[in-house]
Amino acid sequence: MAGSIRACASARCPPRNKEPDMTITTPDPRQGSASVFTAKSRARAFFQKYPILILLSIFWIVLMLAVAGLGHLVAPRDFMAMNLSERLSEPVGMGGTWAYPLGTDELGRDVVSRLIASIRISLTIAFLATLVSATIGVALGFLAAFLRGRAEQTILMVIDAQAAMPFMIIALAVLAFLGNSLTLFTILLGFYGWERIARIARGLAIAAQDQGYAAAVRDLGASPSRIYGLHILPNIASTLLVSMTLNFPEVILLESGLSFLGLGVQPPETSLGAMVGYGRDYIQSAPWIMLAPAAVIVVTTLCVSLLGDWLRDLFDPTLR
Amino acid sequence: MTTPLMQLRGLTVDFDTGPRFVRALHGIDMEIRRGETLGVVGESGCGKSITWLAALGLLGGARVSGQVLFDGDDLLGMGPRALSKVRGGRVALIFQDPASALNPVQRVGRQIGEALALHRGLRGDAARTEARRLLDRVGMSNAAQRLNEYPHELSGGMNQRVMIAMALAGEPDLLIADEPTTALDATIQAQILDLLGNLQRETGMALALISHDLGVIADMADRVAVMYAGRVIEEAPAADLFATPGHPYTRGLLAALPDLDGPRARLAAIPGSVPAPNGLPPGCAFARRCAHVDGVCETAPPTLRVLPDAPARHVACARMDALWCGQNSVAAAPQTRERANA
Amino acid sequence: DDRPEITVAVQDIVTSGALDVMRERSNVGARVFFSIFESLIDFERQELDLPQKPMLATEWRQVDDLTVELTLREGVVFHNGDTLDADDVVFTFSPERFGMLPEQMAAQEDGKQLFTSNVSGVQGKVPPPEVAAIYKRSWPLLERVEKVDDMTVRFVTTQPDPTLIGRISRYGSEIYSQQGYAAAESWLAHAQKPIGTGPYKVVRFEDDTILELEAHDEYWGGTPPIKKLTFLVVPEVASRVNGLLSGEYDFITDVPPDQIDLIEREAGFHVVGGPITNHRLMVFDKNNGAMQDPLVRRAITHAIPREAIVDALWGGRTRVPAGLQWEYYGDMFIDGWEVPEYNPELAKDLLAEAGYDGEPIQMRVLNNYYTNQVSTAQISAESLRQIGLNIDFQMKENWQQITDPSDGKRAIRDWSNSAPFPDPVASIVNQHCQNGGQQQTGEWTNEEFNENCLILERSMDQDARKAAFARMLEIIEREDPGYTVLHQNAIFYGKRQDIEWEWSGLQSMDFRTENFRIKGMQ
Amino acid sequence: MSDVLLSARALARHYPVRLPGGLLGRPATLKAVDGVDFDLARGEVLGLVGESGCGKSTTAKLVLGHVPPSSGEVRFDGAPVPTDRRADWRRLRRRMQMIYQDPLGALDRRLPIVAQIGEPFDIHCPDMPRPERRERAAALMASVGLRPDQAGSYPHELSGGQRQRVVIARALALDPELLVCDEPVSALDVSIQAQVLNLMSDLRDRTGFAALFISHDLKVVRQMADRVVVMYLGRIVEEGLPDQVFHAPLHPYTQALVSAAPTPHRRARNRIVLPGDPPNPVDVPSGCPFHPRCPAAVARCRSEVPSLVRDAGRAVACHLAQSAGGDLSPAPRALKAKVA
Amino acid sequence: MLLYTLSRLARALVTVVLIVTLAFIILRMTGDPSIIILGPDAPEQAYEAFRRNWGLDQPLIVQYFKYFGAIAEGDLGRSMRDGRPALDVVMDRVPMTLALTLPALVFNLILGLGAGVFAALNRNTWIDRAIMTVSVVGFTVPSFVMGLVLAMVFAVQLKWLPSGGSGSWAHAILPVISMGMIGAAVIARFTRSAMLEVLGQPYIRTASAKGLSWGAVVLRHALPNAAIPVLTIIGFMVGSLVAGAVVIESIFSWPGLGRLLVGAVANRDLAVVQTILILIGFTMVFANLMVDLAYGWVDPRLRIRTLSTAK
Ligand SMILES: Nc1ncnc2c1ncn2[C@@H]1O[C@H](COP(=O)(O)OP(=O)(O)OP(=O)(O)O)[C@@H](O)[C@H]1O
Ligand SMILES: Nc1ncnc2c1ncn2[C@@H]1O[C@H](COP(=O)(O)OP(=O)(O)OP(=O)(O)O)[C@@H](O)[C@H]1O
Ligand SMILES: [Mg+2]
Ligand SMILES: [Mg+2]
Repeated sequence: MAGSIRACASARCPPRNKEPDMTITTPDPRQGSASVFTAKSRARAFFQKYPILILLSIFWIVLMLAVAGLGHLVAPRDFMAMNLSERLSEPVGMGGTWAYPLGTDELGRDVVSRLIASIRISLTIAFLATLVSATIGVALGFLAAFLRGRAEQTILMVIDAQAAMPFMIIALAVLAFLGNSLTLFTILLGFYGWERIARIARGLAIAAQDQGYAAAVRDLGASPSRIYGLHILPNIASTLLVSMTLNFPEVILLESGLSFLGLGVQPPETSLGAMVGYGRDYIQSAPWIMLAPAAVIVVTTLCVSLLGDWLRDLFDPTLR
Repeated sequence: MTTPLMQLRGLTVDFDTGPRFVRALHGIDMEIRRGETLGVVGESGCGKSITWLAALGLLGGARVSGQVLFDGDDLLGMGPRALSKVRGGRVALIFQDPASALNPVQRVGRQIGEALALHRGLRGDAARTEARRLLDRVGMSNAAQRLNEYPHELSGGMNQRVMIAMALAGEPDLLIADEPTTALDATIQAQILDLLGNLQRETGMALALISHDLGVIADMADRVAVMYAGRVIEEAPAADLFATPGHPYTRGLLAALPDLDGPRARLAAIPGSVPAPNGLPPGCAFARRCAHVDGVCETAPPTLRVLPDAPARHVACARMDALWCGQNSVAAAPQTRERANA
Repeated sequence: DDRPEITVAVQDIVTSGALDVMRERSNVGARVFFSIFESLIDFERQELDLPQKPMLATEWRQVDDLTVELTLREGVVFHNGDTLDADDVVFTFSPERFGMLPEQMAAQEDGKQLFTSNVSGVQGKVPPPEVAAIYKRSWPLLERVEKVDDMTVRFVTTQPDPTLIGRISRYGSEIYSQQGYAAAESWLAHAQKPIGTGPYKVVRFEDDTILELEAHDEYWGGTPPIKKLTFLVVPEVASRVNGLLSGEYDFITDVPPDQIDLIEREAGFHVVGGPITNHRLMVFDKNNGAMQDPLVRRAITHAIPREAIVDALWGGRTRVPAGLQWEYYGDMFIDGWEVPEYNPELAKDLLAEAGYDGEPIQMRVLNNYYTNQVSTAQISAESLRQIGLNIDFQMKENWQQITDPSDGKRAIRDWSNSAPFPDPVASIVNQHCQNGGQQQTGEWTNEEFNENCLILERSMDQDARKAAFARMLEIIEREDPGYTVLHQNAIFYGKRQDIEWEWSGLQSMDFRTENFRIKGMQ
Repeated sequence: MSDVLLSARALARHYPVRLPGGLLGRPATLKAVDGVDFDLARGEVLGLVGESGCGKSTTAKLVLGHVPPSSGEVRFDGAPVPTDRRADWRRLRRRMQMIYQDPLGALDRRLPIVAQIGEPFDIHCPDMPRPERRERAAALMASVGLRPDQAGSYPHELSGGQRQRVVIARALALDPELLVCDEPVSALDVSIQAQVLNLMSDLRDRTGFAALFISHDLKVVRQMADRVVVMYLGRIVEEGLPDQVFHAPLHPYTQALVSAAPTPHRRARNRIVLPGDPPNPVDVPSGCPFHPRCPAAVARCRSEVPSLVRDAGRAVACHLAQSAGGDLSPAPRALKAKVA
Repeated sequence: MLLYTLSRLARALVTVVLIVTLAFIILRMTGDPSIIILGPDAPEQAYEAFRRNWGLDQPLIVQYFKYFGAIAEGDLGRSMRDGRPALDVVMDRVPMTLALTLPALVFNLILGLGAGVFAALNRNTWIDRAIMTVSVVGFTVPSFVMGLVLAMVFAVQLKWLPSGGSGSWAHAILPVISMGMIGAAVIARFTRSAMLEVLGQPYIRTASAKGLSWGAVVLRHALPNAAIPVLTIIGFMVGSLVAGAVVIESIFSWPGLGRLLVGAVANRDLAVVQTILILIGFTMVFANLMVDLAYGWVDPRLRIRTLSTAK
C-alpha cells in the first residue's frame, strides 16, 4: 500500500534543524509537478474550446453584419435598378456572366445587389424586433417579479394568452387587416417571443431576490431601481442574450413565412424572406432568385442558433 | 494477514476541462480490510467522492488510471457486465443528499425491488416481501406502506434509510457511504450513524465512510485516511490520529475546530485556503499554508511514509521526521499547544 | 362510359363563395360558370373578335326603342330535368330572384345583425342585399321581362337603351331554372348547387377547395365530352405547375408568362392563352398635390414603357390596346385611337412645364391581385422616377386601403376594366362615368366627359354615341387624364398537349364537344 | 443586561399551506414561529440553535422586518420594526444588517468586490464624496483581512472564506448595531470556518455590534454566543449561557442534541438517539411538541403545553425540568433512552 | 389538485377572453370588408347594403358587446362570403387539418425524441454534433422552401407521390414530412438538453451504483424523467404545427384550416377569421391545460402542492 518508505532513520529523533534527508523520493513522473497538464496540442485544445463550426458561425455572422453595415457601399448596382433586357439571366456557373454573378431576377435586377440590400433589411428587422421583444419581455418580467401578487398574476395571464396564440396567426391577421409598413412590421415582429423573455426575466429575478444577490442588496437598503437596473439586469444579461439568439433566427424565419404569404417586407424594399417569397414562382425556371436568399437564411439562422447553443453551454456551468 | 478486501493503488483521475486535462487525484493508495470501517476525511473538493466513484467506474468522462483491486480482481480492467455485478452486489454505495439520489418518479418499493431483482433474482411478491423486510431492518416504521410512496413524500432521514435498504439488497461485502449524514439534522444524523454501526456489526461488512466532519469520523472509524488536494496525506488508526495527529494539516484541522467542552478560546485557524485543483504548487500542496514549511516542501510532493515508532501510521510530509519527533518531545497534543499560543 | 375525367387546377373557383352569377363579381367565376349556366345570347367565345351567337335564344329582334323580343330554343333541359321556357327567363329577371320583394327586404332588415346576418341563411329564400344592388347596376334601365308565349320573351326598358342586347348577352344574365330555384331550401343552398342549362352539373362544391361537375347528358348541345370535370383550388403557381408536370392535373390556369417556357420545355405539355377582355389601368386621383395639374398626369401617361412591359413580363403574348376599348365593340370601336406614346423626353418637358417640385406621389399597389401586378408596378414606378417624379411606392393589403382617400395622398393606383358586353358602356361608362367606380370614390370627374356619358348611355343614335365615346377617350386618356391603359390582360392555361382545346378571351373555359377532344380517342 | 436593543414578544409567524392528500388537500397552518420571546442587549451575541425547520431563519426574517409577524412584535431600539420595505425600512438597514449562509449567492458575480463592499455608502450616503467612499471601502477590506490587490477581483475568483469576508465587510460598512447571521459558516470548510469565526470575534471586539447568531452547529454557537436559545418547532425550549446549555442541558431535546453533536475531541460518548422523524411544523403534536420523540415523556407531556419558565438567566419549557419548587433541573435521562 | 385544476381552468378562461378580445381588436381596427368581399367593381350601393347587412355600420363598442354576447351564446356568426355559419365553415376543415397535424405531431415526437436521446447519449461526439447540426438545419429551412423542394423531388422528378391536393393518404405524406421536420428539430434539441440534465442527476449515479447496466439506467431512469420536461413543449408544438399548416397547406393545396385562414384573411371574412382565431386559441389553451395536468400526472412531485417540509 502506501508508497512504503524508509521510515525515520531509526526510532531515534534526528536533530531538529537538519535538512530533511534524502528519504524524499523523486516525484513520481506520473504525478507531474502540478495538477494541470496539457496533454493536448494547443490547436486541439483551441478547437475543443472553439469548435470549428463555432468559428465558422462567428465568421459568417461577422460577415453578415459587415454586409448589413457596409454592403451598400460595395454592392455592384442599385438594388432597384432594372434592366428588362437582361431579365432572368443565369448566374455564373449556370451559364451566366460575371456581369451578374448571381444572375438577375424577373425584372432584370442584380441578385447580388438585392441580396445585399435584403440582408441589410432582414438583419435590421430581426435585430430591432429582437431588441423590442427583449425590452418588453424584461420590463414585464421585472414588473411581475417586483409587484408580485395580483399584478404578477395579470402579467402571467397576458403571457399565457400570448403563448397560446401561434404568433404567425396573429401576425397574419394584423398585417392583413392593418396594412403594412416597415415600421409596423418591425414593431409587430417585436412582439414575437417577448413572453418567453418575460418568463425568463421573471424567473431569474424572483430567484435572485428570493435567495440570491438581489435579496442581499435589498437588505442593504437599495431601492428597486438599483436592484433591478444595477444588479439583476447585468446578471441575467447572458441568459437573456442566449434566449435572444434563439429569437433572432425565429424572427428571420417568421419574416420569410409572412413574406411567403405576401405580408412581409413590401416592394420596392426587399428582404431575404421577400426575395424567397417572390422568387418561389421561379423555383424551377430561375431557381437562383430564390436559392441565394434561402441559403443566406438557412446559413445565418443556423449560425446564430449554433452560436446560441454554444453560448448557453458556455454560460451554463451545470452542463460542463 | 489476509489480503485486504479492496485496494486502491496509484489511482489517478484527470478531468478534461476543455483546454487541458486537470488531475484531480494524484495517485491514491488506500485499502480496506474485511469488516473494517475506514473513515475518509478532507475538505470539500479534495477528491473524497471521486476516489470511490472512479474506483467503481461511475465517473463518466474522466481518465482514470491505477489499480482497484477488489478481492484480487482489478475493477478498472473489468468489462461493464462484470463490473455491474460487483456494483450494488458486492460493493454498495450510498450518497449524500438522499432525496436527490433517489429517482423522483418511481416509488421507493420499485427502486429497492430493482436492486433485489438484479442481485438476488427476486421478483414480484418475493421481492416485495424482501423489500419490506429490508425497510424494517433499517428501522423504518410502517414499512409496507412506505414501499408505495415516492421519495419526495419521505423525509431526508427516511430517504437515507431507503438508500441503505437498497444498498443492503445485494448483501454487499463493502458499503461505501459518501457523506451519508451531511444533509441531515443532528438528531437524524445520530439515528443513521447508529444504524450503520449496528448493520456493520450484524453483517460484518466493511464500511468506507466519507465525511468532512471529523466528529463523525472520530465517532465511527477504525482507521482514518486524511485527504488533501487529491492526495492521501495521512493514514492512521482513528484513536492514534485524533490523539496525536501527524501531518501539519491534520493538526491544524483539529486545532481549528471549536469544541463543546473545555475553555472557550480563540480558534487556531489554518491560514489561506485550499489551492484550486488546476493550480496546485509543484511541491507539497499544503506548503503555502503550513507553519513548518521548508525549502524541500516546494520541490516535489511528498509521498506517504510510515511514521517512526508507529508502523500503522503513514504520513506524507517531507518534514515529518523533524515534526514528529519534535512534537513527541515538546507537546503532547498540538491543539493544546496552539491554543495556548492564541 | 369511357369519357375521360378531367381535373383543372385553378387559383380560385369563385371569390364570393357562392355559385351565383349575380353575387360573384370576379373574373374567376366566369371560368366555371360557363360550364354550368348559359345566357340567351352568347359569343363565339373562342374567336378573337367575339361575334355574338344564339344560345338559349335562337333569335332576337329590337321591337322598338324600349323592347327586345327573343325566341327561346326548344328542348333545352335544365340539370333538374325541367325544360326551359319563358317562365324561367321571366323568373331569372324577377324581383324575387334578386331579393327585391318587400318581404325579402324586410327579412334582410331583420336579419341584419352583427356577423350573424340570417339573410343568406337557411330560412327563407332571401339573397343577400348586394345581389339587388349589383342587379340594379347591371340593368339600370330594365323595367320588366315579360312572357309573350311559352317560347318567347320580351325585355322592356324604361328608357331607350342602346346596349340592351349587349346586356342580355353579358355575364350575369345567365338563365336559372324557376323550379330548380324553388326546390332549393334557400338562396344559399341554391348557390351551392345551382340549376342551370350548361353541359355540366354541380355534384360537389366546397368553397375554396373543389368544384366537381359531372356531365349533364341531356344537354341540348350534344353529349358533353367529359364524364367528370373537377376544378381544384391550388393557390400556389409552383404547385400548379408541379401538378401539371407530374400528371395530376390536365389543365392549370393562371400560368404566369414566365412559367410558360418551363412548361413547354417538358414533352407532352404546352401553354395556350392570350389577351382577354380586360385592360390593366393605372388610375389617377386628380385632387391631390401635384396630381391636380393635368400636365403631371399627362407626363405620367407618356413615361410608361408599355411595350417593354408587354415584351418583358408577358413575353410578347399580350399587347398594348388602343385605349380603353376592344375590337369586339364592332361599330363602336374608334379606329386610329391609341394610348399616349412612350416618350420620356416629352414627359420631362411636361413636368418642367407643370413646375413639378419633387413632391412625393403615392403609388398604391395590391400584391399580385392581377398577374404580374407588382412587377408591372415596379417597372412603371422606376420609369416614373426616370422622368423625375418622386414616387412613393406603397404596397397595400386590400382594396379598401387602395382607395382610401382619408390621408389625402391618394394619387396613382392599379385597376383593371372589363367589358362584359360589346359596347363602351360596359367599360368606360360603367367604370368612369358618374356612377362608375372612379367617380364614386371621388378620384376624378370632368363635366364635359360626364355630359358625353349621358349621350353614350342613352342615345339610340349610333353616330352620336360614337362621337361621344371618341370625345370621352380624348378627355380621360389625354386632356385631363383619369387613367391610362397599360396593357391588355392576358390569361394562360397549361395543359396536356394531347388535348385539343381553345381558350377564350372572355375567360370562360369551354368544355363542350366542339371545343374539347383528346387526340387519339374516338 | 440593561440596555435592550432588540426585543421579541410573543412573536409568531404562520403560513397558510395545503396538506398533502391529492384532490382533498386541506388547507392548514404552518406555524414556523409560534410565540417566541427574547431580548437582545446592545453588544450581546445571542445564539439560536435547533434543527432544520424549527424556525430559526423565520425568526431572523421577522427580526429584520422581511416578513410581517402574524402576531406579536419585534422592537428595535424601542420602536417596532417596519415590514413594508418602504423608505423607513430601507433607512433602518443602516442599523441592522444580515450575513448569509451562502456568500457566493449573496454577492453579485458581475461586480468587483470593492464595488460591492462600498455599495452601502452609495445607497445610504449619496452625499459622501467618491474618494472617501473608495477609501472607506479599502479600509473595510483591510479590516476583514482582504488584500488591497484583491479589490478588483470578482466573487468567483475568491475562496469561500474570502467571499464570506466580503459579505461581512459589506454588512459592517455602516456600523450597524445589530447583525443577524444566519448560518454564516455552515457552507465553509472546517479550516476556513475558524478564520471567519475569529474574524467575527475580532470585529465584534472592535465595533461592539450585537448579533443574532444562527447555526445548527452547537460547537460554533458555543464559540460565538454570549447566550443561547434552543428552538424546537417554532418555540423556544431552552435558554441560558452556552456552557450551561451545552454542559448541563435541561430539556430532553437539548440533551439529545448535545449528545449527538459530533466532535472529535470527545470520542466514545453516549449518544442519545431520538426515535422518530424530524418534526413537522404543520402538524404540531398536542401538549409538549417534543413528546412523541421524548425518551422521558410522561402522560402530562401529551396533554399540557409546557410554558417557558425562567430562572436566573436560564429558561426551559419542559414539565420534567421544572421541579415543584420552581428550580430548574435537568429532565431525567429516561429509561427508554437508547444510549449508544 | 382540484384547486390547482380549477385555477388552471380559470386562467385558461381568462386567456380565451383575452384572445377573443384580441381577435376583435385586430379585425375591427380597419373595419370594412365589403369592398374585398364584393370586389373593386361592385356598385357603391352594394357595399352599403353589405355593411348594413352585417352591422358594420354600428359603433365599435356596440359591435364589441354584441359580439361577446353572441359568442357567449356559441354564435360565431356567419361567413360573409357565402353566409354559412362560420363555425360550420371552420369545422368542415378541422378534420383535414387534424389529418396533417396529428401525424406530423407523432412524426415530430418519434423522430425528435429518438434523435435527441441518441445525441445526448453520445454527447460531444461527432454523432451528437451531426444530429444537432442536422436538427438546426431542419429548423432553419423555411417550411415553404422545404415543401416546394420535396414536391419537386418526390412528385415532379420521381413521380412517387402527388404534389398536392387531398384525397388519399399518399397526398398527406409530403405535407406531414415538411411540417414534421421543424417540430422534430425543436424536440430533438429540447430532448437532448433535458436528457443531459437528467443524466447529470444523482439518481442516475445511484441507479448505476445499484448495478444496473447503462442501457437499463437510460431506459428505466433517465428516459422517464427526461420525458417530463419534453411534455411542456408539446403544447407549444401544437401551436407551431397550426402555424405551419398555414404555409404548408397552401403549398400542398391541402384544404385545411390554414388555407381557410389565409383565404379568409385575404377576403377579409371577419367571422371566419375570428372563429379560426378563437378555435386555435381554445385548442392551444386546452392543449396547454392538458399538458399541465399531464405534467402533474407523470411527475408525482407536482401532485402534491404543499409547502410544509419543503427544503
Ligand atoms: N466532472 C468533473 N469535471 C471536472 N472536475 C471535477 C468533476 N467532478 C469533480 N471534479 C473535481 O474533482 C475534485 C474532487 O471532487 P470530489 O467530488 O471528489 O470532492 P469531495 O472531496 O467529495 O468534496 P465534497 O466534500 O464537497 O463532496 C474537485 O476539485 C472537483 O472540482
Ligand atoms: N414562505 C413560506 N411559506 C410557507 N412555509 C414556510 C415559508 N418560509 C418558511 N416556511 C416553513 O417554516 C418552517 C421554518 O422555516 P425556517 O426557514 O425558519 O427554518 P430554519 O430553522 O431556518 O431551518 P434551516 O435550519 O433548515 O434553515 C419550515 O417548515 C419552512 O418550511
Ligand atoms: Mg463529495
Ligand atoms: Mg434556515
